[in-house]
Amino acid sequence: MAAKPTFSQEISNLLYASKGNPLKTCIQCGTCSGTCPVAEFMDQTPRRLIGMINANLKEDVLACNTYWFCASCYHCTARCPSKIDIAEVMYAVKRYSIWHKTYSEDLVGPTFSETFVRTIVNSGRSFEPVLAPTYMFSMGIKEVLQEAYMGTQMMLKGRMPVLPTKIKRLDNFKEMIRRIIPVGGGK
Amino acid sequence: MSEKNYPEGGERVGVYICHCGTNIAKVVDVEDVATWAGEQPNVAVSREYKFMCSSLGQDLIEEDIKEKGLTKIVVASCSPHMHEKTFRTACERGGLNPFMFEMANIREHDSWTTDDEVAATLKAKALTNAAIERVVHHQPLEQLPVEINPNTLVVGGGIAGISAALELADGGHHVYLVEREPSIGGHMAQLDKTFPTLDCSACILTPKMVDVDQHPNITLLTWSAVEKVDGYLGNFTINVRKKARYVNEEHCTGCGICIEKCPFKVVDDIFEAGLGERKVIYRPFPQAVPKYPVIDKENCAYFLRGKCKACQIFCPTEPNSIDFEQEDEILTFDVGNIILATGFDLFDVKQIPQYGYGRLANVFTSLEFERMVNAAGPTDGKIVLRDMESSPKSVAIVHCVGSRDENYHSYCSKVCCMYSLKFAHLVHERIPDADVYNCYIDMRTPGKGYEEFYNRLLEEETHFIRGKVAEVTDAARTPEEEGKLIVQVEDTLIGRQRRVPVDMVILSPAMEAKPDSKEVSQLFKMGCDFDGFFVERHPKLDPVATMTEGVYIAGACQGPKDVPDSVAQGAATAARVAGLINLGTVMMEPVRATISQDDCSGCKICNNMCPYNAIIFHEDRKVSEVITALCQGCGTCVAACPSGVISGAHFTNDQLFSQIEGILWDVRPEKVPA
Amino acid sequence: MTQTRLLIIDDDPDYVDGIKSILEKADYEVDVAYNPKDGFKALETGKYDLLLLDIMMGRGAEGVMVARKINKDPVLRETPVLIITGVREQIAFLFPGQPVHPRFLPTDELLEKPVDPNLLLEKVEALLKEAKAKKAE
Amino acid sequence: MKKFAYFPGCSLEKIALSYNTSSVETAKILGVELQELEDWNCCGATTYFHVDQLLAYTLVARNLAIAEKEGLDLVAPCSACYKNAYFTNKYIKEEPDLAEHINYALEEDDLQFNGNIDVHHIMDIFVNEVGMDEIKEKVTKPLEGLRVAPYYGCQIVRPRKNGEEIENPQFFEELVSAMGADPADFPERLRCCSASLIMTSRRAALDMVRVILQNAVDSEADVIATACPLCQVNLECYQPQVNDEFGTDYKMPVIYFTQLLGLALGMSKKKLGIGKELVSAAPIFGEF
Repeated sequence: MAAKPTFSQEISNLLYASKGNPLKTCIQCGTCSGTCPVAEFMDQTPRRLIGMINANLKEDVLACNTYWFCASCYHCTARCPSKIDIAEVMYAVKRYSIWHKTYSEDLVGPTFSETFVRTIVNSGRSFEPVLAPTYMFSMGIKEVLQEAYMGTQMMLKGRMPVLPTKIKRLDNFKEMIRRIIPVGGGK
Repeated sequence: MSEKNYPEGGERVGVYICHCGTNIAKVVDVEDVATWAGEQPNVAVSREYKFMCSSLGQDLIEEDIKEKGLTKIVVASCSPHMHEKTFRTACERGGLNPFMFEMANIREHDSWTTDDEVAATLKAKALTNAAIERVVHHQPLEQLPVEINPNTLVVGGGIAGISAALELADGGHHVYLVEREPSIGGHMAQLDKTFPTLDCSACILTPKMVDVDQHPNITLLTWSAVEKVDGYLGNFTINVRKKARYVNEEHCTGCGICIEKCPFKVVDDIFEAGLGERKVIYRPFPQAVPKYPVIDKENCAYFLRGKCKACQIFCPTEPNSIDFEQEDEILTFDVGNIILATGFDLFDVKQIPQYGYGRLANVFTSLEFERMVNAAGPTDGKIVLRDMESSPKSVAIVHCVGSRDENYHSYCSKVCCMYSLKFAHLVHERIPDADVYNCYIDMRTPGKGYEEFYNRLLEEETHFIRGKVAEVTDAARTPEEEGKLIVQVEDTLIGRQRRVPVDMVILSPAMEAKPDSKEVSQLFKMGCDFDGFFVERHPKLDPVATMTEGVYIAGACQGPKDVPDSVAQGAATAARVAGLINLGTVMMEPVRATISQDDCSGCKICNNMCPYNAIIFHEDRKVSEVITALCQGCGTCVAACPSGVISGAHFTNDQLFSQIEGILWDVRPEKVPA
Repeated sequence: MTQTRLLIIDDDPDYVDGIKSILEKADYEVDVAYNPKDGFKALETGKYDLLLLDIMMGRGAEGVMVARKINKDPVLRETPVLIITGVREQIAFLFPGQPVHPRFLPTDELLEKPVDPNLLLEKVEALLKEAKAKKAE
Repeated sequence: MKKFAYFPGCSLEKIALSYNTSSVETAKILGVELQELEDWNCCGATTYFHVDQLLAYTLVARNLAIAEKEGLDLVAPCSACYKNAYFTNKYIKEEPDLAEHINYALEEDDLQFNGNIDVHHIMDIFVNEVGMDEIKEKVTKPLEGLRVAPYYGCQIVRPRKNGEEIENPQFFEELVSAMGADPADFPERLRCCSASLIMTSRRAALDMVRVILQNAVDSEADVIATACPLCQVNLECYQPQVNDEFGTDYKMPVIYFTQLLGLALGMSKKKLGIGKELVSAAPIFGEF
């Protein structure tokens, strides 16, 4: 019978094709954090996040913004000398945080993700204007005005959609999704 | 233990199951195996014991043979590699021929490979049973004495090969030292200072090179390569290609006028690491041994266009030493032992483009820097940027380039930390106001005086940044970064990404195996590992021997190592070889093929297949015969003989088929245990 | 009589601790696998009378994948499966207010987290009884 | 004429409309037909993978299945779509359980995916299917004197797909050269543009945009060429915000590589959607 998993193993369980716990092969060399284009904006560098995961500092890991700042550029993954798929680890922590609802309210990332996902589920395609409110609330008035100005400019150039597009077989599409996530009314 | 009476005159096998402490016993139920073995046909005694290899364990065998009249012995324990000799000797002391013994490996082949106790015990029974069934068919054999040729071949004239050659030669033994390059000296000859004592590399190396040159017991063959190796321990025949130098060594005085007068220069990619030039007729460096220059045929105007001959025209010797007609020579000689000291290459840093080598002018490799700081190098020891003029005000040294990295080499290259520290010191020494950064993952300084050297660098105020460098770029983001190389790295001790603007970056690449190490290992019929390094016989207890008898390895061809370690290994191989030479003869396994002279059809198929040329054909009788002294018992002829009339001693059909039957006992219905 | 053996496949160790102690108090023998891969491997040994299965694991709703795989295996499908899931809670925003729909799950019974201990024991007992009756047929 | 199933992706419907038209039109001239995938759906971008990867794979698999039904390899012009499609295809081929699970869902739309197709980025089609020689041959108006900063971004090269060179790729430069233009030495060409952060972590994202714009200016580029709609929008449309935030004055045109290629092939600006830029490219394209 399996021993109760550590937090590090919990995260490793969320990874694709993880054999054993790839996080444990981290040698804390800092290549990921040296490479990361967003590192200076993160509470903790990616290397430290992995160190914290391996030290099972669950609360500290979930409290930091590092993984929501990951831009999925995969540069750390490409360079990691231990071949850890660090970007994938960031996805895993994001999922963990969404599933356990542990992210802090002032983060835009999770809400944005949820809205985005809902848009797709409802229409089959993404639609920019629906997304705007999810991040607008976090902005100052200046940013909102800038964003609105940009939207107008785009619209004038014919680059902003007015109506959401939907895929044709939307019903089948929704049923398809329910076979993967069995939530909802069903036929 | 189990014991039973057994008919007079039949085989009486003794079986001994070893616990090997817990190595075997923690997974294999040794009592069960011993009891079970005791019930097998022909088995007279079956015991289990904690350590069969101990004196007491061996005594068990010896006493049982004497008291219980055992005729054959089986020990189920570790690899025959470890202890076959031990137990054969015990048999001999008990009064049996040592070949009346068979060993079953229930450790490496069983208990170490699984945690499944049931499966492991079953397999232990199968392996033991195979040995029991085989040993019944064993015949007494006598070992064959083989004479050791007292001459030795050393391949590679770096510091490891030089050390080996000198040790043997000083001991009165003849050595052929073969070196691919025009001079011996290897990588050590390229260095200026050696860590941690900072003594001048040339000052300690050249006396050794001179010794080699002048030693009456050393035949030095530079600009040469081994092409063919035949034979076996004690009796190797070597073919060496001595490439044409186009300089007659008998006449040349090494005056160097030809070099001076040669009008053509090329970039020296080898000795000067591409940083300096050399003439087309050249000596790699002033202290080169031998002193004779060599003509670089590919770049020589005479060879290319049939014109020039300046070297010949100005050569003052009589007769003239320049010989454009010279051809490669093939030399053949016999040796008893071979020492390989073929050295290493440096990892090609261009494989990591984010470090900018080749794109960013002022990114240097460690070897380029070594040449630069060398007083005899292209800049006369001045540390300068690629423009060969301006001196850097700040230098970053990048550790672990291509090492400790699963994408390139997973091993630690061992010497880079120390030489990177040495570089930092040399920069401090020559440009006192320069800032020097060492970017490292872990500082590894295990060696006598090495940690003290690190401490010294700390006192010299080198900036140490613990972090593997992510990239080196020239894309400036701030005015301070303009015109600089920016080293982007996480300072992991602070937990912050840093961008360090510097004038010069030195990459410390991993030591790696020579690109042709695989071919070389095949030439000498020994093994090389996944990384291309030669494999030692035992990583701890036999680090300089190989699995091939009579072939030894020394220096960085076995794995990354520094000068003292290479010297020690060179000396160690010499000691091993000298021991054999002093012995004069060694006993060889009597595993030999014999051809039944009555049944041979004379088809000659075996003659051509024998890799040791050990089979001759008697034209008069039209039959083939194995020359026992040459046969190595490889079994090729046994398998190839279409009439099935060649048999290999100790590997007879009876023995092998019984062993197979034995291992498959549990699938033979009549033998399934209850 | 030997104890009834249950297997829990759930990636949340703290939650597992909770239901495991409830089930053990009711005298069941409980094994746990904390990821679908180990869980399926344990199940294949065939020594479990009932499986309690979580949904959101690994890369997503891998519990559904496990349930479908069990259903495809002629032997394993005899094991009753009780889904215990927080899927609605975990990614409720997909279909707000809508229930987890068992039509898409080839399993026997479904409970949503958080689970009432008595309800849990009730369901487990019922499923075991049903399986036993089916076996007797 | 070689034919591919063309998956434009959501961005190319409006925001990156000019990438859409210029891709299809330039491909046609080079003998490649891009047949738009029937009733395609969003691939989930990066965002979907935050929530549920199995569902994300399923969304992608629907597109793959539609392409497979047509018997065509899938081509995506968006680097994020390409990465998602590439890896979903790979994982479905590697993992029978996953394939079975996803195919069960696809049944709802009468689809099935058997892993019989390959996935390409549109640049891969130009570089490897058409080839530089062919392109050079068909260039009628070489973009002489135009200094182009080839911006790769992330997901067209990372994560590594087939063991190709990802720290020093050269195919974009070669393509720019084939158009007769001059590729700028542009060290930040592989650095992330922060597209996935622009909505959620504004300051970090703008700073990342700034770094790339500054490097393009330093490399004396006239224009940045991109191969991804997200990169284009991020690098172009947020220039005013960057200028405001950092007190800079960037006016760097950011153009799809297909638009540049189209110009070199002699196509009209209108047909290539040139003119829809927020940062005008008129000054540099006046002469072409």
